[in-house]
Amino acid sequence: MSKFFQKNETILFLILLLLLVFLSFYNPQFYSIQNINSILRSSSTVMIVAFGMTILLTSGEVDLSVGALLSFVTVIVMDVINISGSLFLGFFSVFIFCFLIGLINGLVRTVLNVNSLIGTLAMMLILQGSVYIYSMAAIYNTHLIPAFTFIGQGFVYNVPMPVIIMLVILPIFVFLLNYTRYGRYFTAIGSNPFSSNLSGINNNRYKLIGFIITSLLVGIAGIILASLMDTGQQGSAKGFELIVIAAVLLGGTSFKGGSGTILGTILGILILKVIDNGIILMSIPQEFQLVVPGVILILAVYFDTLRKEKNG
Amino acid sequence: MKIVSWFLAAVITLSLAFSVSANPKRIGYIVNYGTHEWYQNVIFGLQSRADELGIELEVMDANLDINKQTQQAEDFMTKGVDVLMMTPVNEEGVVPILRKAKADGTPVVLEGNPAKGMTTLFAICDYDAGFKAGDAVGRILVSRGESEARVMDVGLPLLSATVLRSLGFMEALAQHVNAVKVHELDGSGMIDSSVEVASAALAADSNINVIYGINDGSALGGLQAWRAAGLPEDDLVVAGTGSEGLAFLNEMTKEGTPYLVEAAMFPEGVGYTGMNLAVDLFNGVDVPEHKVTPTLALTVHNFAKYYDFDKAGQKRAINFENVANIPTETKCTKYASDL
Amino acid sequence: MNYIQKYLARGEVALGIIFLIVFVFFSFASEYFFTLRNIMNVSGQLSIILIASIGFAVLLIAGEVDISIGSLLAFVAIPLIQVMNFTESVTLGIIVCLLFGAMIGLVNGFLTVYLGISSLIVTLGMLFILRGAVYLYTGQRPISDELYSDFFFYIGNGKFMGVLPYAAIIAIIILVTFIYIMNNTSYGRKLYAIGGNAEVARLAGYNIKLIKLSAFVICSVLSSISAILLASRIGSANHVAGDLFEFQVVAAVVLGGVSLVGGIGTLTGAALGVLILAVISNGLGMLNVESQWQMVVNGIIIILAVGFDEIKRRKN
Amino acid sequence: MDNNFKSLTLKNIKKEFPGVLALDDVSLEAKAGSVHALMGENGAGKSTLIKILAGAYNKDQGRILFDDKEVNIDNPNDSLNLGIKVVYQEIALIPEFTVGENIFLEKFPVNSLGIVNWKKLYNDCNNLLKKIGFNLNVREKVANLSISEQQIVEIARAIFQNASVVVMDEPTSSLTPNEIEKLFEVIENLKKNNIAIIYITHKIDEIFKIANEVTVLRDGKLISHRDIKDTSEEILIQDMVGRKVEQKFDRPVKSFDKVLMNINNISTKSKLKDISFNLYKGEILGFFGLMGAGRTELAKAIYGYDNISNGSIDIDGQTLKKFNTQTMVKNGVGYVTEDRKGEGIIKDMNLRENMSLPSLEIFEKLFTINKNKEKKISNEYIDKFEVKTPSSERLITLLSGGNQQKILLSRWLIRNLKIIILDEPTRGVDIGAKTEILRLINDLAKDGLSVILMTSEMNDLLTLSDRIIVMAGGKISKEFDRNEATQEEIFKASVI
Repeated sequence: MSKFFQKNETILFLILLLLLVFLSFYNPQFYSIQNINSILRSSSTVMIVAFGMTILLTSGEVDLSVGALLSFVTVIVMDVINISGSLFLGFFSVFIFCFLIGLINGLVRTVLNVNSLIGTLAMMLILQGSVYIYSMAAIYNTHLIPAFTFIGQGFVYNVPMPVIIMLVILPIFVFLLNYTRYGRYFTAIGSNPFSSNLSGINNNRYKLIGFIITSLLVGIAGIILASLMDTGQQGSAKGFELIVIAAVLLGGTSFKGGSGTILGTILGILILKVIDNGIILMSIPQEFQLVVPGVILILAVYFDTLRKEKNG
Repeated sequence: MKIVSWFLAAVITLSLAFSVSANPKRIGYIVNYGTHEWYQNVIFGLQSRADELGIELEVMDANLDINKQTQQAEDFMTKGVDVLMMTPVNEEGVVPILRKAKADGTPVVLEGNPAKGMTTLFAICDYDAGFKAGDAVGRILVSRGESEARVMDVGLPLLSATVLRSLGFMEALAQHVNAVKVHELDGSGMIDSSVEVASAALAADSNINVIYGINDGSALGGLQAWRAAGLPEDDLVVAGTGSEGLAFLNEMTKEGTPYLVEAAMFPEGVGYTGMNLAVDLFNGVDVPEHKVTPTLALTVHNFAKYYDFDKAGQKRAINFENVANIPTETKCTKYASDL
Repeated sequence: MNYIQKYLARGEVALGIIFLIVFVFFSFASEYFFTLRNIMNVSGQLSIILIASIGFAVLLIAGEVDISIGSLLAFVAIPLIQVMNFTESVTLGIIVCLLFGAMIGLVNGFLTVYLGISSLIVTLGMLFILRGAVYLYTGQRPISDELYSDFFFYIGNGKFMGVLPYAAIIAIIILVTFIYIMNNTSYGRKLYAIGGNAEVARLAGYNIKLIKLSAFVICSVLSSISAILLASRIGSANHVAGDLFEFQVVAAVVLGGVSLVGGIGTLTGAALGVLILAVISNGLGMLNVESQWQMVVNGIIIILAVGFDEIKRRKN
Repeated sequence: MDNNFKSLTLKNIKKEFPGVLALDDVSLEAKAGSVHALMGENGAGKSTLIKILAGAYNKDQGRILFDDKEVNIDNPNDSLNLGIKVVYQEIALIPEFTVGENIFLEKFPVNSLGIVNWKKLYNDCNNLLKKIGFNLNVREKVANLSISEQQIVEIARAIFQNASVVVMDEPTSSLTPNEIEKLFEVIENLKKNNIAIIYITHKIDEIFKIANEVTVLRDGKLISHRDIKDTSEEILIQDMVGRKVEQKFDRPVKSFDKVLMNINNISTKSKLKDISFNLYKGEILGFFGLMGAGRTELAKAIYGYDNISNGSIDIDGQTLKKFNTQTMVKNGVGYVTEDRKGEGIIKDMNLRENMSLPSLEIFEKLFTINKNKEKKISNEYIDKFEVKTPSSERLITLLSGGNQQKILLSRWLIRNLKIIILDEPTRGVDIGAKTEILRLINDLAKDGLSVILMTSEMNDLLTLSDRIIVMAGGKISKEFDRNEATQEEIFKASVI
């Protein structure tokens, strides 16, 4: 039992539970299907990218360019589908683009040996600038393909499509991190890169894969966002990278690599999103959406540090 | 005949040459957020008029960075532009620039909102634009036989300009039906955050029949949240603001869309008017403190008079003449100071 | 020959050469660039980021990081302007502003040093908290400087003898002071030692916690000075001030060869990093290059410069 | 610091780490003007003792007397204030600082404003170095110095000011014979200046040259304290190992015929020069070398962790010129590091995960790790090596060093291995686990595994190795067969 309470996930779960109980007392609307769907839908894009970010942070790296890439993806997918009229081509070009960006991020880290905090920060600048070089104007949906609209806006049995997409991806990553050797490798690389190399693991290869996976996930999230906005919008998803990273850290993944779970990440995101939602439902000034996560982040990491110290 | 045409050409050339000599040669414009569609169209209007007058227009983009805007103003003064035009990132932040420009002897024209120490300003009337949209929506509701407007206002409560729009909209609406503001939201003026906050609000209460957005992104974000919540669109009326770019034209021309009204602000017209104002200021002509630019409620029936919309090519062309002929207030009904 | 090679291998010299190339390029490319007025303007413009970068570099050298400085820029301007507006005293406003800055530095430092939370996390949290607090307090409306004093206006906008901006003078004084402190005082050397190898420093009897705490305070106080200059230049406490400022500072300082792992790098290098990015930004502006191209150019320069530096370091 | 300083006494010191009693009731007296040698195998408790003296660790029990007055040493400052100066075995310098700065690291010469007087600093440094007879550029960055020069900087730092007690931990491990002579002169000088010296070394001959008395520790216990006149090399060795060098294992002399690996003229940029040797199937090949001889570097070069600049390796008839750790693991080579904490364990993982890391493909079916099989096998090894743990799911950081080491060994044994490279496999391991590990190595070789055994424990080296290669200065200096190797000969070869 005491072991159960020592787990980071348990504490996060209790925080989430407290929030849910508190909010439902405050506003009975909180438990409406609509509201739950709204929370889950807005969580799903963050979660999809956070799965990749969990892997990256676990292996001791970070990607700050995800927000800039996300808004770039909305532009590309809308534009290519508008021009070609083909969903396949639209998605294909998004994934090619994301693959390339992930590859570059990874190569800058592994070949040029640039700290990923700096390398992806630079990539963020490059993407933020070049999206306007690609197109100054927002790209509107002129193809009007219903299937595309369905991705972000549709429902299957009352469950929003983005949530379903997230739920399809989720088990892949739970599986990847917990049941395959690759999950172990990411942990080993982040926890002790020397040891993992001495165990015959090619650290750089898996770091590269981590960057590429994260970028590809941004591709999926970007397609959802484009469908949801019905627009390819430059400058959208402002601050997205910080929310993703904060949520993953809140979920117990260490910034120094080594420990991270998908469950923790999911709980981290849900906590942040429920707070966001609660702030709107309770008509509290929306500025608190900045303050509260900041305090929670510091507290959560502090408790985590304490617990780790206790465990030696 | 030949002589006549030669004579005409000479007159035109001469008059052009004369007018050029009286005009400023170089004008610098610092836009607050140049990647936004509205400002791209403002710049288009400025450029169109500058080309007609043979003025060289240079544009810098502060990209919402108030510090950068200050630097760019200094850079323009260093370059020695004849007139400095700017849309402040915020009005309080440009007071020192105005002071510096005065010391430097550079005339300044502002766009948007008044700032302490300014000479002249060109801008739409936010309250009146919102009012015109509210009036149009009110008429639609009455024609549908409805007596109540339940409004989701996807706003930007922290900018006085956008608050004025919402206020005008609600007050006009109240003249036709019983107007209730069910949700007052902060969508940051961005479509993605508008979708997010509107989704949460609709989850709390979706008994709504009017969505108002303080710009096109907010209105579309509200509408997208409505659609993503799977709600029926038959009784809904959506009104946006700004005629920023192609967004409202695309949506408005869709079959069966609830997006019926746009409080058009004609950014190209704003730019066109602004350039004239800058020339007047340079030439020492007496300029008004606030030059009001035209606004109008656009619907699917009347937009073609002002915009030639090429949906396939995703282009729009403004009819400057028709826009200029819209009857325009000499003074706004309400200003930020009235809030 | 050996001496020359050694000299050239120093990071600052390479940066200086890059700076010269950039400078000469723009001098030829734009007629407005190489004018006294423009150069003086740029020197005033870059002082805001330079002063904060000095503090940031000092903290990085001590082995810690503070990414909350952008939010701090907006936050500490509020007491500055409010106190000025209420008491009609610029001096009092500045003192209170610096005290607020020092307080934030103490909090960041305390959480990091005494509670053992990683400084990246602490200051990431602080970034949210301070920005949120600014939004809450100001209601996202800038607070105008209503005192409208000439003195305050001149701090950020005035020029000595009409030529050299006071802001640049302040920045140069701070830069020279801190270069001196870092190189020639035992305090400065201790910062390097702690960042270079904390265990060795501990065994040499240093009070690591206190020294690190002081570095946090230095970083916050210098950022507060930047905040004062900025507030003077924009005549207000502005809720949007300093947005993404931390990224600009990180980019400049790292470009200047200050290592993220601590103990390595010089303030001269950091200043050159600031200088290069500022000159590129100004030069491209003088050439009417769109700002989105500037971002792309900056990103590429950072990757190349840091990558080049790393490769060089690995070779040694 | 105090000319009347007479002695520093440690009384009944006890220090426990999780799972290991590092010091058990140890007493020691360092007298002014005298050299007290401290001896013992690796892991005997010498390092712990000096870390307590330096204030890096806090003792659990016992008293420290300075001139018969009890003192507290809670942190490094307390220790420095008493004038206790330590020359650490691992280089403890700031690489980006100059020689002068490092020597003055504790206390820069400053004025009242805290401004450093560089002229005085470098002048004093020069004088000091000149006085003690070493020639170094005081303005050179320490990062640019050789290891032996860095050691000199360490020594100079310890003695330059206010010392009452100087502790030297293996100060000669990377010095040249010439430099060692100078160091001994320095020590003589310190003695004259009424300074007490605690001198830790493995080199027995040094002790008879400079020490006045000698204390031997073994497994954290005080074994003997003798006047130098009352002892001999034989006695000291006996004290240290607890018995005369004897055969602990059943490992008869035999000859091997099947060459498994050829190392051909390997060099690296940093250290190794032209190293060649063969490894036979089923053989234990021992490597001996003092610190800085290049043993660990050789292990890492063979294993593909560090790049080689020259040469090649043949394994099973396959010639490798460019290779990395992946190549080696695929070819059936395993490596257990000397730096268990830094390069061995994965602290965020449990025993099972640590054990299976390089061999996950064994447990894989359809991309899925069969955790039950993984548990089963790791439990087998936990039982087999008597790892003290409640379960295979325990975090590895919660285990003692010896048990961690057993897990790291198992990491390689669960897969098909041909060659294992062991770098100080018994360092920091308690005595019980140590014997088990050694027995295990012997058994593995009997089963046909080839072992490269790098150890500084002479006893283990002599009893286990079929051949012994001695390294010095990045080169192979001598090779012995099992029956011809003696301690003395090996020592001699290692100090060339």
